[in-house]
Parts: sequence; C-alpha cells; structure tokens
Amino acid sequence: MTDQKNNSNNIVKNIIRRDDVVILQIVGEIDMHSSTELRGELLEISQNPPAQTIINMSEVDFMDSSGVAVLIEALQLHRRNSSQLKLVGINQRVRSIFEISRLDTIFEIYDSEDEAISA
Amino acid sequence: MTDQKNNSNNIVKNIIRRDDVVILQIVGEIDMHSSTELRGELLEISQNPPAQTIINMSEVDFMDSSGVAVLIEALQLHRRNSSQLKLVGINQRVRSIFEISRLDTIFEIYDSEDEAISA
Amino acid sequence: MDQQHPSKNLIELKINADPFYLCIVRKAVQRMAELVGMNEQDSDSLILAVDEALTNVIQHGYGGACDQQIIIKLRQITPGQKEPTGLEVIIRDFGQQVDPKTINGRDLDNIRPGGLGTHIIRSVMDKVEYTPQPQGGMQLHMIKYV
Amino acid sequence: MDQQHPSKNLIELKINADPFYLCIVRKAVQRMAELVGMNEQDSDSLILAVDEALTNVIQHGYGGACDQQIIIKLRQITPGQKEPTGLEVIIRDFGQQVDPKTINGRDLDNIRPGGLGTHIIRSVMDKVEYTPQPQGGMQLHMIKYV
Ligand SMILES: Nc1ncnc2c1ncn2[C@@H]1O[C@H](COP(=O)(O)OP(=O)(O)O)[C@@H](O)[C@H]1O
Ligand SMILES: Nc1ncnc2c1ncn2[C@@H]1O[C@H](COP(=O)(O)OP(=O)(O)O)[C@@H](O)[C@H]1O
Repeated sequence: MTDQKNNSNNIVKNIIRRDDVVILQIVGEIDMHSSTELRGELLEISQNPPAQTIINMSEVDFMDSSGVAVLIEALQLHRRNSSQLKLVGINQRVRSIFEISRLDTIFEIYDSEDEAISA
Repeated sequence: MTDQKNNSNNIVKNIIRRDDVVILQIVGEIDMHSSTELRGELLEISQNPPAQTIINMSEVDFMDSSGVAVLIEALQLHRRNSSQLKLVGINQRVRSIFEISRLDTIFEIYDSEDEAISA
Repeated sequence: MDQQHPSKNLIELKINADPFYLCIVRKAVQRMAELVGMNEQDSDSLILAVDEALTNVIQHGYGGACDQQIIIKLRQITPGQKEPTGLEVIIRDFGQQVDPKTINGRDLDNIRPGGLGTHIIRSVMDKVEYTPQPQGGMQLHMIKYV
Repeated sequence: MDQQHPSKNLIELKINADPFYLCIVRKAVQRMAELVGMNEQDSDSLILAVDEALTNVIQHGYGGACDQQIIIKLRQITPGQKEPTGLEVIIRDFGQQVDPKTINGRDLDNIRPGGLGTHIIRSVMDKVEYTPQPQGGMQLHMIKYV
C-alpha cells in the first residue's frame, strides 16, 4: 500500500448509542478504499452487540460492492448474535446496487430512524 | 466547442427580485465552463438595473479567475448604472482568490443578505 | 479506437492500481456521462460498473500490488449509421491474464460477501468484452448506450 | 521526471483543451493533495493554480480550439535529502509557443476583467517554469511543497 494516505474524508460521521440501540450515520463515498473504515466500526460494534444496529445511509453518495460486502458481513455477525441490523435512508444514488445485488430483499430497510427502531 | 454538452449542473440556483433589490444565489464550481452562465444572468440583470444586486456565494465551492472576470465586469456595469453590486457569504474555499487578486478591497463584501441590504 | 479523431471527446487516465484513486475515475466517468447526455440514474450505474471493473483489476489482476498501472480511456460514441450515442470505456492492465470465461460472479441466492462485481458490470453495460493482450495483461472493453 | 519509479504515486490525465473537463482535473489534484498531506487551504489554492494554468493553455496556447490535447501529470514528491514533501504538476500542450518572459499578468491596481491567472499561479506555487518544447508546444513545470 502507498503510505502517507490520510483518511481526511471519514465516512463514519456519527455514532449514537442509546439503551440497546446503536445508530451509525455514514456519509460520502463508500468504495474499496473507504469501506475498511466502515468495516472496522461494524466489527467493533459486533464485539459488544446491541439489540439493534441502525445504519443511516441518507448522506451516502456512492457505494460499491466493497461496501455491500461489509454490510453483508455485518448482517451475518448480527444474526449470529441474535441482534438486528437495519438500514435507513437508502437514496436514489445507491439504490441500484441494492437492486442489482437483490439486497433489497435480504436487508431490513426503513425510511427513517424512528420507523426502524419501532419496527 | 464540443457540442452536446448539457449544462445539467446549473450554477444559478435562485433569483429573487423584491422592491429594488435582486438577490442572486449561485452554487457549485465557477470556472471557464460554468462562468458563461453567470455572465449571461448578470448581463440580463444589468439590462434593467435594480438599485442593488446581491450575489450570495455561500454555496460556491470553487471559483477561478473566469468567475472573477465576470464579477468585475458586472461591478463596472453596475457602477455605470449607479447601482450597487454586493457580495455575500464568501466562504473559506473561495476566499483565497479574492485575497490574491486583491478583490476584497474592490467589492463590497458582507456576511449575510440582510446585512448587505441594509448597508 | 478513434483512429480518425485521436483526441475528440476522449479522456485518458493513468492511475496506480490503488483504491485511493478510484474517486478520480468516478468523477471523470460522471463528467463524460453528462457529456453524452446520460440521465442521472444511468450515469450512477455506469459509474458503479466502472468502479467495480477497476476494483477487480486491483484485487484480481494485480493481487493488491498498488504500484502497478491501470489505464482508463473514456470516449464519447457519437451517433452514427450503426450506433446510437453512448460512452465507451476501455480498461487496460498489465497484470495476471485470465480466461474471460472464468470471470463470473457468485450465485445471487448464495448470500456472502463478494462475488457481485461482474453481475453489476454485466447488468449495467451494453457491451462487456474481456481480452487477454498479446503484450501481457488484460483489456476490458465496455459500452453503455444512452 | 520519475525515472526510477515510473508509476509510483503518479497520475496522468489526457484531456481535450475544453473547459468542460477542468472539473475532472481539479478532482485529481484534490486527491493528490490529500495524498501528500496538504492542508485544506493549501490544497484549495493548488487546485486554483492548476485550473488557472489549464485555462491559460485553452485560451492562449490553443486559442479556444477545444479538440486539441492537454496532458497533465501529477506526482507525489517524497521527502528526500534535498526536497521536502510536495506535489509536482506538469502541464504539456502542443499549441502556440511563447517566450516565457512574456507570460505576465496585469498590474493588480488596474482593475479590469482578466490578467489574474499568472499572479495566482506564481503566488501559490513554489516553482513555476514554462519551457517551449523542441517538438512543439509548451511545458509548464510546477511544484508546491507541503
Ligand atoms: N480483472 C480481473 N482479472 C482477473 N480475474 C478477474 C478479474 N475480474 C474478475 N475476475 C474473476 O472473476 C471473479 C468474480 O468477480 P466479481 O464478481 O467481481 O466478484 P469478487 O471480485 O468479489 O470475487 C473473481 O473472483 C475473479 O476470479
Ligand atoms: N499557456 C500560455 N500560452 C501562451 N501564452 C500564455 C499562456 N499563459 C499565459 N500566457 C500569456 O500571459 C498573459 C497573462 O496571463 P493571465 O495572467 O493568466 O491573464 P489572462 O489569461 O486573463 O490574459 C496572457 O494574456 C498571455 O498573453
């Protein structure tokens, strides 16, 4: 790997842990470069699993299969822990990868955080 | 010029004309390509000059000397018409071209639209 | 490619085989898609397909050796007698050669991380052709019509 | 340039001399500035300087003939015995040749549209060197240190 690459454009914008819910807000472009940051964060959450993890993707401008791979891995870890992983705010720009990969049937997808929590 | 280039990313986001004030909100990247759109808009405003024109630049991510040339031309037209041209919301990303070109002393620059109107 | 107009509405990029540079290529593809008049939805999937193809070169063609080179050519296809308007994308690497027939994704019903890239590329692009090059490496020739 | 490591942290772009493509180059410069660890303010002015240099090639080097070619090379300068970290930018055109001494902007006190590009380039970059090329066209060699 080329060294000296700073990660100035972080994709994890915000993490809120309340009661037994973790809400992770991710932003920007999730590709082979930036998905490692997301993976690290989701693995850490899985170490100490909440009843549900909600990933808010409303400010994600791009996601490729590297991002999808991270989400699938996280989904499998959550299932193993009997906890839930929910996706929120999938916008037009990332919808097509969900459709092409038929992931819209595998993930629990909601329009808003509140809807996801109470579902 | 290469044909078939659509101008999907318009830089003129909004024009409000109230009483004798025109407020022009511009957004995005203003370079040799996009500055022609701004020029057209400002020439049109100068056809029928208001007492003051306020250009809100708070959502401008980039501006080069093509943009500056358009602003200087507009300033000269406004002065000829005894009307005022004011700039608002110059952010960090475009401040340096104003400083290098010493334009911060030539233009009337304000922090907000209200401040500009009442000045 | 483009014998007659060597540089008319053609962009060429040379990058290292490093995921760090993918965002630059995506920006270039986005701009070219705009040029050929593609709508936003098609442009988004085109950007995705090119990104997936490059990710594959980085991962499989070069096995993660980030100092190797990838050449990307983007060319506007102007509507002619035979073809509609579109965008041609050529990706050239100098890495491992593979039989194009072996480039296939996983069964979509067998959910696991990975194995989606080729599905995406094939479902988005109108033409997808992998060719091992006599001088070494692979070339991927893709077209998406508007 | 880069005899030893022909492709290590080097990006090369070939574009038409058309303002339409400037935004792609800016994105590439932005990413390379990030790579060398430049702060945002320096990166913003670097992006501006490269944009101004390209605008000049389009306008003066090619006189607006948008189908001509510009080659842009961006290379990370790794800190060595003699040099600090930085970014090297080489812009090559095949247009009109001029005596580098004649490339000068207007008096800043004489306010009029135009004449700012070279001021910006020289005030932002640590090295600015125009060289007419034996094979035709100009080369602009610029460096900005971190
Ligand atoms: N550029 C390439 N060079 C060599 N092999 C490739 C290339 N692209 C794809 N492949 C092969 O095709 C397979 C499927 O690719 P893909 O669907 O993108 O899934 P993944 O990359 O996650 O394995 C890869 O596992 C690899 O064996
Ligand atoms: N790439 C170039 N090729 C030829 N002449 C150039 C080039 N760049 C700049 N010049 C000359 O230098 C002058 C000053 O350039 P600049 O400060 O950018 O202002 P402007 O481009 O608005 O005239 C130009 O008018 C032109 O005569």
